[in-house]
Amino acid sequence: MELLGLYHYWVFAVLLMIGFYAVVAKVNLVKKLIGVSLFQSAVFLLYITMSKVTGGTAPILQEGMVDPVFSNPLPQVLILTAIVVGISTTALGLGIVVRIKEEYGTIEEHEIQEIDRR
Amino acid sequence: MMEIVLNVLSWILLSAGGVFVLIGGIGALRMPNLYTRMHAASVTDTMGAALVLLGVMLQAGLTLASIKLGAILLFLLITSPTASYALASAALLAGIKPDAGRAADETRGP
Amino acid sequence: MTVLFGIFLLTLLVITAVAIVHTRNLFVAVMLLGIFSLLIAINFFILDAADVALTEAAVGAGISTVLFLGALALTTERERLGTQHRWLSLVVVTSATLVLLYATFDKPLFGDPDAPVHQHVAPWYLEKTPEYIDIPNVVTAVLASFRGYDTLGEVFVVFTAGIGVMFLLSAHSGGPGRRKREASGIGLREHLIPRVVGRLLVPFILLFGLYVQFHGDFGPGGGFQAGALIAAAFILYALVEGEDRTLAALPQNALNALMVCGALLYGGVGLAGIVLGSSFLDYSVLSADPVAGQHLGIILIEAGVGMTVTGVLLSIFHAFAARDRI
Amino acid sequence: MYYAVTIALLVTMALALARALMGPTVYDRVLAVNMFGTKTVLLFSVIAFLSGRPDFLDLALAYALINFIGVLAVLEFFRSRAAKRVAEEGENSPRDGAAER
Repeated sequence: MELLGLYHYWVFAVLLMIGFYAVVAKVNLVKKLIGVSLFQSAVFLLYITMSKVTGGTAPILQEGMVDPVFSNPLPQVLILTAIVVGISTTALGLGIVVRIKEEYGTIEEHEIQEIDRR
Repeated sequence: MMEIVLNVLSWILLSAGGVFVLIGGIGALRMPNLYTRMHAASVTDTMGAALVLLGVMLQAGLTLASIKLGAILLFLLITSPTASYALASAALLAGIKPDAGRAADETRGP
Repeated sequence: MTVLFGIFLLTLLVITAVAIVHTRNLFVAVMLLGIFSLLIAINFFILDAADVALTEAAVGAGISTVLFLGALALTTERERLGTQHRWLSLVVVTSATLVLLYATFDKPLFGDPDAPVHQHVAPWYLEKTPEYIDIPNVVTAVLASFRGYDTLGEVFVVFTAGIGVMFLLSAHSGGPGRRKREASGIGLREHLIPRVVGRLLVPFILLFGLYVQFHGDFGPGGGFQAGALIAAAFILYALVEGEDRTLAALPQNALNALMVCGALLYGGVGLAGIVLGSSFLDYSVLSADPVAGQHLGIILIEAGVGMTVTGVLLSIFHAFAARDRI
Repeated sequence: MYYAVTIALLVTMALALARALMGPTVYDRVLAVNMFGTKTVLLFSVIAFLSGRPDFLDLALAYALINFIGVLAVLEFFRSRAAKRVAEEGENSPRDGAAER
């Protein structure tokens, strides 16, 4: 277990950077938004990973539990709200992309810049 | 005594469910075209799901958890064939022919 | 053993993420994003975050795929140009990954109970929740009462995002594509089986949403999850019966009212605390008994959260769907 | 015993993911997503018992109820796209254009 004790954090780092790669390297705006949502999910994963305690259980009290160990509720609260906020802001981004498509006729970054330069 | 019988029965159901799920999964990977793969996947969605959930239900006994498991099973049995129908319908709409053999893969959809 | 399951699932997660970024077909990317959401929900569940997993389930399965598909229907399905500055980006990203990986070696090991994050306020929350608030779900207690400010802020962010989408998409379209009204917007009315099953399931989803809303004090659940579930029920109705019938059942005015009233209810409960002689968002004074006051306050603000989230998510969905028909 | 079922489910999920990555048509991927969703429902049910918290079956119930919305959305997406295409072709055909002018 010692060897894999940091695996969750490595996955977080890799996921974060996969999302970041999509944001910086992809030209298509919808793809960039997908990258942002991967990035978001990676951060969610980091927080929830930190909240876990070995041998713990979800921080919901239950009758008949003998001396329970609970995982940390605080990161869970932060992420719970962040997921809904995340989908709302992603929708806002998609709304902007749809408007760009209607005004410019394309959602590829290069072509938009080209049209702007004219 | 009763408990042992129930336990053994639930283990049998659980392992049979696991086997069906696995078979369906392999089928979904290995079958030659879309419609046959859909057929294999449906096995996991109905037979596998029913066996696994019944097995877990026997472990739970007569509690609220059993009722919830029953509801899950009921909804799965209603929704997954609907999903299969919707998918097959969308594929037909796109012009993928339900053709036996490997040929169907060549006529790709959009 | 469960940790090993988690590690396996995380590996699948990374593979899925790579495939999402790699594919040039945006439709495929959205489908894979669905798998990604399922995987991350299971991971949350294994990591003891049942509430978070339920939120991810409600949002990922019910809302996000539908929204992305709506956006794809309005834009395009294929990336035409692919990648820019591929090697430069790869170098930057790889070096940043290495820095991050190096940084992880300073983190406490996975599940370490002595990690700094568990030493600060969390034990206090766990210890005092039965005494001050007396509800089993500590997550709900922290969300609604101890950190009520935070949640108020989040609700207003959701509210603002909803207003933003409505502003953006209700503007008149100057672009091409006048489509016939009857061509889209009728949903799957011609498909008998989805229609029957969809109509059958909508009341159950609504009921389950209300259960999640009001059972949130005792089990996983609360306003955010319930809002997403109820919105998913109406989205299902819109898919099988068409937009116009859904809007007839729950008109846009009602959704606007729902959004505003939810946010106002939350703020109002906070102000009631001040009026009754305590601080903002202190529910103890709402009733003669402080614990009963906390219960009342939590139920009210969770209702407010649920109303706002339902209103916002449905308004967003309708805004995208209506754009399709302009 | 739960472990054996969990492992079977995980392996099936990996197989479904492989199908989703391989394609070849988009419908295969949708099929894989749907199959993955059902496996998730089962996995949630089994893990809820494995970890001794059967009150968390709510999660599985949520997925059982709303997972197929995604597939219906896909059907609707293709249906409305096909309808749009028909409408656009109708507009572009010369006879219709003349009638509009």
